[in-house]
Amino acid sequence: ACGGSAEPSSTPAPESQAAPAESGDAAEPAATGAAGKKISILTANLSSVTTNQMCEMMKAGMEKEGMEVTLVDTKGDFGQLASRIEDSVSAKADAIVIVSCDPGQIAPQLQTAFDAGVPVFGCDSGYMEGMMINATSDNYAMGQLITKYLFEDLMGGKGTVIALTHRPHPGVVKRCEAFDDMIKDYPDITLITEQHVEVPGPIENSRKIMENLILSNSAKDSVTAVWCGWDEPAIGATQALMDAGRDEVIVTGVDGNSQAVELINEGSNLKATVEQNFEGMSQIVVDELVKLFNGEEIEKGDRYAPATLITKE
Amino acid sequence: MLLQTKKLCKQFGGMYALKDIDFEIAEGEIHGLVGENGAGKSTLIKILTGVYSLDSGEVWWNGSPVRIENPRQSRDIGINVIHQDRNLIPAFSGVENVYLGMDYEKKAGFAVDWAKMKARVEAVMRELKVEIDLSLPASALSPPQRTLLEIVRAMMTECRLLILDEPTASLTDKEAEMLFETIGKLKARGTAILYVTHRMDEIFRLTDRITVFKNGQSAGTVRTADVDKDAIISMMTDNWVSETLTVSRKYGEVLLDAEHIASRDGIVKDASLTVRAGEILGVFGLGGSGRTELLECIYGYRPAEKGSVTLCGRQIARPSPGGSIKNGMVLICEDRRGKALVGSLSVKQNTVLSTIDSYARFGVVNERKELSDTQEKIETLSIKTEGPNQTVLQLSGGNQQKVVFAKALMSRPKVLLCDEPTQAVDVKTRAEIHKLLRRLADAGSAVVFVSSDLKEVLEATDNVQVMAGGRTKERFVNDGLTAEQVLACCYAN
Amino acid sequence: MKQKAGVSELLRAYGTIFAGILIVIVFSVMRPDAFFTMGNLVNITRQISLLVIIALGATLVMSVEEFDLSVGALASLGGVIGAKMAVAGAPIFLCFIAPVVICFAIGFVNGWIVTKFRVLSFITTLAMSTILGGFTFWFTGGATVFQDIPKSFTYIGTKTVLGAPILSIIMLLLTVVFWFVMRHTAFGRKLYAIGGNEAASQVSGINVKKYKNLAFALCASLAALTGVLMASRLGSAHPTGGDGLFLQSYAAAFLGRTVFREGVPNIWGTFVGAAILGVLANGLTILQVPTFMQDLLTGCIIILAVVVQKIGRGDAK
Amino acid sequence: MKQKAGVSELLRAYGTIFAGILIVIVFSVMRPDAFFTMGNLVNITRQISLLVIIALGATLVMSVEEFDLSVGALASLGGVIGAKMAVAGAPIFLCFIAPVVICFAIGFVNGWIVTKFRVLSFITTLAMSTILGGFTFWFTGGATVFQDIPKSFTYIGTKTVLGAPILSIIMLLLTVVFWFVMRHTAFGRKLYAIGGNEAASQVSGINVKKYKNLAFALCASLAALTGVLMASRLGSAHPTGGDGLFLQSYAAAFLGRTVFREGVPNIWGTFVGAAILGVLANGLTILQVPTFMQDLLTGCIIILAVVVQKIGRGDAK
Ligand SMILES: Nc1ncnc2c1ncn2[C@@H]1O[C@H](COP(=O)(O)OP(=O)(O)OP(=O)(O)O)[C@@H](O)[C@H]1O
Ligand SMILES: Nc1ncnc2c1ncn2[C@@H]1O[C@H](COP(=O)(O)OP(=O)(O)OP(=O)(O)O)[C@@H](O)[C@H]1O
Ligand SMILES: [Mg+2]
Ligand SMILES: [Mg+2]
Repeated sequence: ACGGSAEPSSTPAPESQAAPAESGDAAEPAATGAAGKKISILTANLSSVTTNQMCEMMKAGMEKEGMEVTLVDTKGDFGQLASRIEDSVSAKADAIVIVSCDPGQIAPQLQTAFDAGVPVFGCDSGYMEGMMINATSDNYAMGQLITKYLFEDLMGGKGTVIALTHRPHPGVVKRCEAFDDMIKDYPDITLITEQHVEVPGPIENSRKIMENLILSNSAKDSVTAVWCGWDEPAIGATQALMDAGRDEVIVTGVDGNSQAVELINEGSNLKATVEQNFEGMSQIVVDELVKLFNGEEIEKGDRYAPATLITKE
Repeated sequence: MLLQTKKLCKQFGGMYALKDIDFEIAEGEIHGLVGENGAGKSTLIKILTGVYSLDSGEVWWNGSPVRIENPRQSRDIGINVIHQDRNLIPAFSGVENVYLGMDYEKKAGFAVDWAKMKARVEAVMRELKVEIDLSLPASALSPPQRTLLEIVRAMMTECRLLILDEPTASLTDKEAEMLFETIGKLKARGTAILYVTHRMDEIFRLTDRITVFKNGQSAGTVRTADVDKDAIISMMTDNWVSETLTVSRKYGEVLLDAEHIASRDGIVKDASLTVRAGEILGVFGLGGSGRTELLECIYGYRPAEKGSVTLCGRQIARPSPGGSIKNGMVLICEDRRGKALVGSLSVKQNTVLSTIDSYARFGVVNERKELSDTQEKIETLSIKTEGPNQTVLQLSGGNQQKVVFAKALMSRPKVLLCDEPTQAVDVKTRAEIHKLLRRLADAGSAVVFVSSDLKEVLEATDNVQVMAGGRTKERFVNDGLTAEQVLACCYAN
Repeated sequence: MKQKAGVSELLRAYGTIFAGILIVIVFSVMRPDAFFTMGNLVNITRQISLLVIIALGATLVMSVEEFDLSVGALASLGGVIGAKMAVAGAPIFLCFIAPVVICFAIGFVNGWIVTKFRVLSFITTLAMSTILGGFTFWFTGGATVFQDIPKSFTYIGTKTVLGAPILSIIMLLLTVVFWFVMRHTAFGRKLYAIGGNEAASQVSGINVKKYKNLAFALCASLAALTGVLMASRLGSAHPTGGDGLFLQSYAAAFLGRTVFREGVPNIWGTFVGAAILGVLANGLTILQVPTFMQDLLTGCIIILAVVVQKIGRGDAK
Repeated sequence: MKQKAGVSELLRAYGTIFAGILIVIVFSVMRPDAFFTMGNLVNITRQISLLVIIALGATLVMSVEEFDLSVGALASLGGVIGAKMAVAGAPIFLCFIAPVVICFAIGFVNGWIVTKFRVLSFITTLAMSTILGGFTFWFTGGATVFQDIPKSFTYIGTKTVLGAPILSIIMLLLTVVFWFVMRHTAFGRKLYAIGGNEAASQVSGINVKKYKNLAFALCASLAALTGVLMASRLGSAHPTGGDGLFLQSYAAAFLGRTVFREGVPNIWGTFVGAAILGVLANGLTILQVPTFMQDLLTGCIIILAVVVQKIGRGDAK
């Protein structure tokens, strides 16, 4: 049972400690409602660094408030996720938090939770009628943010771009849609190809894809930029480009994954990513839970933790 | 004594396969071991060669007790064996199969020295006068060739006791002669030989002493010179005597007429057969003459290139196993374990395998009828089994063969194609099978009877069709027909 | 070999089942309020229903000694077809029938390649799985189908009849039907015979190719059905939503092989196998065991359940 | 059965290889500048190197007619152990050796359960895979290991020697070594004998258990090596990073079985199988074929390659 508390190495240590500290005031009346409540955090995507980061932050935050937390991962299987939600309902959890998952994909099971009166929170998920809140980044807005920065600031409004995507992911697909919409407005930017990156193993897979695409676009400057739906493919693509010495190609990601941030700061091909405010999202969820258990009114709906663009320095 | 067993016991699932066996074999002795199917002969051999562990009792080797825990130990103390079930690796070449489980010849300490291995195997083959293409995988060899390969394997290393469990079951006379010659040589060198067979003349020709097993117990050991065939048979079988069958020789219409059959793989080149109701037609040929393949072509299991098959007056356009069974023709396969039985299924399920549709109404099987019909066959063929639900692979070889017959009889066939139907069965069962076939013939069926044992062919059939090189040759009326006449035709070119 | 009745013999014959019961007892003692309740029983039957249905198909193909590695992809495809049809406004029963029929044909192609060209079923169905994955991806554009799915499409997957989830009822029905088919019909007997010895079955007049093709086709149909039921349960269909069922279905079917003495693939065994997997996942979550611990425990319990039984049977050497 | 030499015979015997060559020709004609270059050849060898190494292990286990479904989990574990050790400052060679040794032991446990208790290898290794997944998750806390990985740890995975990537060299070396072992040593022949007929091997005095255990252990070692090499190549180790290799490795090994006439698992066949998969992925990406089309084409080409060869051999019926 020692594993749950293991410090995930990718979590930026100072931040994760700062977060609960900040919330110290809000949680001052911890002794009242939240203590002893059973919370189930459910996700299908714990192998993603950021999801894992959020789960750990929330868990730490909640435990600080005296709540009992179970973290369940179903490894990409939504049928299982649905089952685990039912389990949590029948185990009479006091609240359910779904992380990085589209509630539309498990609507009927969430409905059983609503019917049983178990409050459902979302974190980096979506919002649906019946849930309390969903703390998230606006994925479409993030897509716009990074795409605009890439197209205008980095590319100067012209050139060629390769897209590495994974549309089955609900967040990534929103960013892709932003990309799809925006590229129409830039007649001088052409899409060379969009390639789907396999999960698990996105870094290895995107690296191979990029190595191969470099060969079919071997002339210098034949590729201006690589737009990636999240950070892992951006890392793989960057590694491939660095190996091939194609310093002129620009790569962007989305997520603010610390390995990516490191690469940006090193001055590699990876130039920008959008840091989702995972910490902010986690905090929102913890705060709202505390409010709930203290009997305060909760305003339902999406809560956005603003994302920030990360570039070198 | 070279080898002795003392109060050896072995149980399978609560039933004794061997009980209190005291058995001994001396150096330079050829010791015959006989007994009905399921008497425990192979079980004894498997214990002596470390395949099975013994439950209680002792094995003495060279005057001191030994524990034989695995096959390797058995060979290390000087026992070589040819098991009843051939133990070859289908994908391996002859050379490798011969070296299976032995230390490979090596160069530089680790790389296998193929050339040296091949040379050694060839040397042994020359000595034994065996000819097999060593480059072929075992799966491409015919059953007799596989047996020969095992004989070569057993001769690769010097040994003090050679155990042969029904070595001649699929051999023709010529190959058997070669084996006997080798046995003679070994005996002269002082090697002891334990010889298991159901062929009485071999026992009397080769052995010095005979031990008889009955129901897992030893019924006694006798000096061969002191007894005769009938005495041994009655020891084995509680004084059962064989009856001579009367032959009517009244034939009805032609039931099976196969003309100018050629198989797609070219083994059968041009073969024709005609059998009438009431007739048992023997088909004889040397090993590799294509008898098995001819039957398989007629039956529809092996793809045919040319030829026509007429069954009960109806021309069959494209024979297939399913169609043949429907039209009243069955095939008893030579390769029992490979092609005739589903080893993992029960006696019952094997028995009804080819007629399962007739037990089904709207697809649902009538299990009461299935059970009672199987029970009836178990009784009429006196199959030694715990019951219809026993897994067929647990039966002894001969009883498995009876199950194959039971299955064939279920479809009430008009034409029976029997390929080595009495291989591995004991004298009594063999006589019973002959009787059964005769009864079927008398009731209006036609029987094609293939056997590598020419004497049996002459004994059991009405007419004999000779085959050689994939072609049918002369057809003899078996009335005072001699082996010499048939063999002359086989060798004539 | 007389059957010695008695506790020890029963234990040997049904060790895996007892292991399953033991697991249930342990969970019940630890969380009687949450685990051993009617509500949770119903819950578990619903949760294992999809796994059982797809594993039944895997069992059919396993019984002729072949493998279908495309069941996951077929389930994904089936779900997507059903959901897309529902969105397009097709009659609901067609949304459930059409994927099943389409995948029956695909399964037949699997079988045809395997039997006609004697290609290993592993490679055939793995390649088919890739093809289907590509097709499903194209068909959906990689996106989850969930917008505009009519409520009526989700009835079967979510509603109950007299307290029993419709999914659980379908699962039980299919299990009983396929148990009967495999155990008591000529069709089932032939499949087992082919699995036991293909050559002997052929010599005995069984049309081996036909029955193998049928096994593949039925397996694919069941996979597709699983996919649509999953879509109905989730109110959405994900282009790779069924993929995760592939390994689980074989885990259930293989666990099922150990349930009865014969060691052949069998329908009740598969059911028990799936149930054990389902109960473990359910109980461990209810006990709020951390995920990694759940994995460790699940793996160990499966191995133990099988090993203990083997020791009981004296199979260990 | 005389061997008829000649073009048609060659085609039959090596159809899969010719299919591979045909694929190469098609790609070369379509993109001579990008595909048929020295640079891309080197690129392909590096890309297939990990797949080949893990598939060699799968081939060993397949040659004794067993399966190891835990190779993916073993690769993930191996990578994580290696990377964590590197982060902790262990000598680099130890970071590569230790996971291999540890997984050798795990593989031995796999083999032991299978041989000692006669548990099906499917269920054993599937359960083991679950256990290892849980363990790896606990060990990493679910996070990717990448911070503070020393540069020296990534040398093997990224550097070249005389223009040849070290990974490619390792792959070729291992392929040649294992080909030699399987073809020309008593150890390899015994593995094949066991795979060909276990009962006969046992009766002939081969220590079946010992050799099966060794096959499992070697397979696990190769999987672990694949995992560390992947970590070295990516400069990071993901707790499920190797999982994706599992199905691919069996695809390569099964494709490899069809390469030579005998139809048994074999080292060069596996190499050719992995190479075909690698070339397809490489060429189709270079042609910038959309992903779903890649899947469709890959699946169809694999089936065609195998079927054409079978027809050539007259195996179709
Ligand atoms: N592995 C086994 N499991 C269960 N029973 C077995 C097994 N092997 C043999 N038996 C049983 O042991 C008895 C003796 O069999 P064994 O094979 O030794 O007979 P046999 O004398 O060699 O007969 P045959 O002449 O037919 O070869 C038979 O009743 C058989 O059913
Ligand atoms: N499974 C097989 N695959 C390829 N060739 C085979 C196979 N079985 C037999 N043969 C070949 O077919 C030819 C005839 O086989 P076989 O010796 O069985 O003929 P037969 O006349 O039936 O003799 P037997 O008396 O042994 O039954 C031989 O040349 C043999 O090598
Ligand atoms: Mg015997
Ligand atoms: Mg023959």
